[in-house]
Amino acid sequence: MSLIVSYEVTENVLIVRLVGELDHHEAEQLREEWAHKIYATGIKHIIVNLQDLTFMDSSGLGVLIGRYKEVLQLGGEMLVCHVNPFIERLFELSGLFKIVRLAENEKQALHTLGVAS
Amino acid sequence: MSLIVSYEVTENVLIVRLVGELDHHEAEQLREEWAHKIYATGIKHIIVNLQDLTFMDSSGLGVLIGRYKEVLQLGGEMLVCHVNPFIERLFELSGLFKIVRLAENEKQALHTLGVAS
Amino acid sequence: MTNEMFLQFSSISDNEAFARVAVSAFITPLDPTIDELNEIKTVVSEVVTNSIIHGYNNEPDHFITVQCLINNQSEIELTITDEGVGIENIEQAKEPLYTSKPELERSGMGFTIISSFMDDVEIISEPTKGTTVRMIKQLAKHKTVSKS
Amino acid sequence: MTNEMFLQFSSISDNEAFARVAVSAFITPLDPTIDELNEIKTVVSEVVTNSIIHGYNNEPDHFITVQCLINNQSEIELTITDEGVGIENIEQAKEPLYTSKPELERSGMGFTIISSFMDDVEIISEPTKGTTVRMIKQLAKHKTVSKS
Ligand SMILES: Nc1ncnc2c1ncn2[C@@H]1O[C@H](COP(=O)(O)OP(=O)(O)O)[C@@H](O)[C@H]1O
Ligand SMILES: Nc1ncnc2c1ncn2[C@@H]1O[C@H](COP(=O)(O)OP(=O)(O)O)[C@@H](O)[C@H]1O
Repeated sequence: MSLIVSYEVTENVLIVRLVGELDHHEAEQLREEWAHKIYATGIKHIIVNLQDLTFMDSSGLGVLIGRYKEVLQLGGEMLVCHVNPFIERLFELSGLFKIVRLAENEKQALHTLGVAS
Repeated sequence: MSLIVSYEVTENVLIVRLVGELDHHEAEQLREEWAHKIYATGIKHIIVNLQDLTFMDSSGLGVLIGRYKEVLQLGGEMLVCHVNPFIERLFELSGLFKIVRLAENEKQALHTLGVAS
Repeated sequence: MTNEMFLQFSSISDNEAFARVAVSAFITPLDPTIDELNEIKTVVSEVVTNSIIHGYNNEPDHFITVQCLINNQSEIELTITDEGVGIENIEQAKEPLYTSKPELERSGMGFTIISSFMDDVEIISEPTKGTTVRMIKQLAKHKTVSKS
Repeated sequence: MTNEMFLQFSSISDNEAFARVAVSAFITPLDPTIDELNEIKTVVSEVVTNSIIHGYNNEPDHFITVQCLINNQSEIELTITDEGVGIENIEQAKEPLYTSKPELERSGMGFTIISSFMDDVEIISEPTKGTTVRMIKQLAKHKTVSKS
């Protein structure tokens, strides 16, 4: 019923894995923690793994867009992977794919970013 | 969220497997179906397998007691197996173990009833 | 801080599972143990079922209300009300094995289970007016006296 | 037969998940598809979140109500109400990407998602009085005109 987040840094990429439900209640905490990780680790790109995200609404979109803007400032980009069909519909609807690229999995996403894993 | 029931007859024993939640809503249908099985199959004893029963309340107790009374009329008995700690507490509280015997699994229950499986 | 919810629904048996899930979901942020959650689900099921069967004689066009208060992040106060036939003799109703509807295979164990699973139970009922069952449960990890 | 429920709860973000689960559990007997269930959960989440953040400015001591009607075993009518600040300009509020609270990282996509997931959406709001969002969704297998 709630959200569990784990972070991993590979070279200049922050991999964020979201497990559970991402709504407004969870978004508030995630936002702070995630923004802190970006600056504390000195990364440039972000890969978001949504494999075990069972729910997401527009508050979740807001957090993704907020972090996208941060890496954009750092000259980096954001990729999402393991997007289930329902979340893919949300992303389509909201135009998120205009700014965030889709990858199948973390490995492919790292490859796209030019990082060998 | 609802109840799935399967029946198996071994010699003169009716094995009833309850999967899901047994409340008043489910109890009404179960009662009819189960009572019908008892007479349609000509069995004498009942083994109730509760391995995958995730919820039960006093309406469920009522159904068990009702079927116990039926096999008692037939000179048989009732055993329950795979009783989880919470349902065991319900059975203790309600004195069900005074009339229904506990077994670990179906095999042990059949053995108790003198049926080789 | 107090968190509060009030729920009202049609007196049909489909809503027994609904009421259990709704109350469970409401208290989930308190992080109850599996046993505590099962106890709460069971008492909700018992009281709501009684309102449907006894209070409203299985008539589907009435309403049942469930109120749940969370006090001090640890105490659950549950109040379930119907405006049904009411209980003539509350002492008799509370007796283990007593049921007014043996033909429906009622076990008569509802109130016994409720008393055993909740810390405090109050039954307020008046014939032809309806029945309110008010229950309190303190979650274990916040209990001042440890149960061990 | 009509099944009906009415739910009222404190305006705190813990209750967003609660409201989703409660509505899901209520409509479960209709056997909705996974997509339909996700759509309903999402719109409940959007509207309840808006009442908390926008309607009540994140103040925890107000109430939100959710009413759900099931008509003909197939049509879901959801009405969510707050007595908060209300919406000045409803047309503007409905525009994709419009948000009055960009500082909270709102995406402004709530109403766009709601319109896309429900068959009919009505927003009734008056400044200082509050907001009601009434939505209707017909479940697919009962649709007279097939979507395919
Ligand atoms: N909401 C109610 N309205 C009217 N009568 C009730 C209500 N709840 C309980 N009762 C009465 O109390 C009796 C005992 O209830 P309970 O212990 O739950 O057993 P059971 O439901 O198995 O009969 C019922 O048989 C009924 O006569
Ligand atoms: N319940 C409400 N009370 C007051 N204003 C609201 C309410 N719901 C929506 N609004 C207004 O409508 C705008 C658009 O809502 P929405 O599309 O959900 O986007 P977001 O919540 O991301 O801002 C909000 O920014 C707010 O100004």
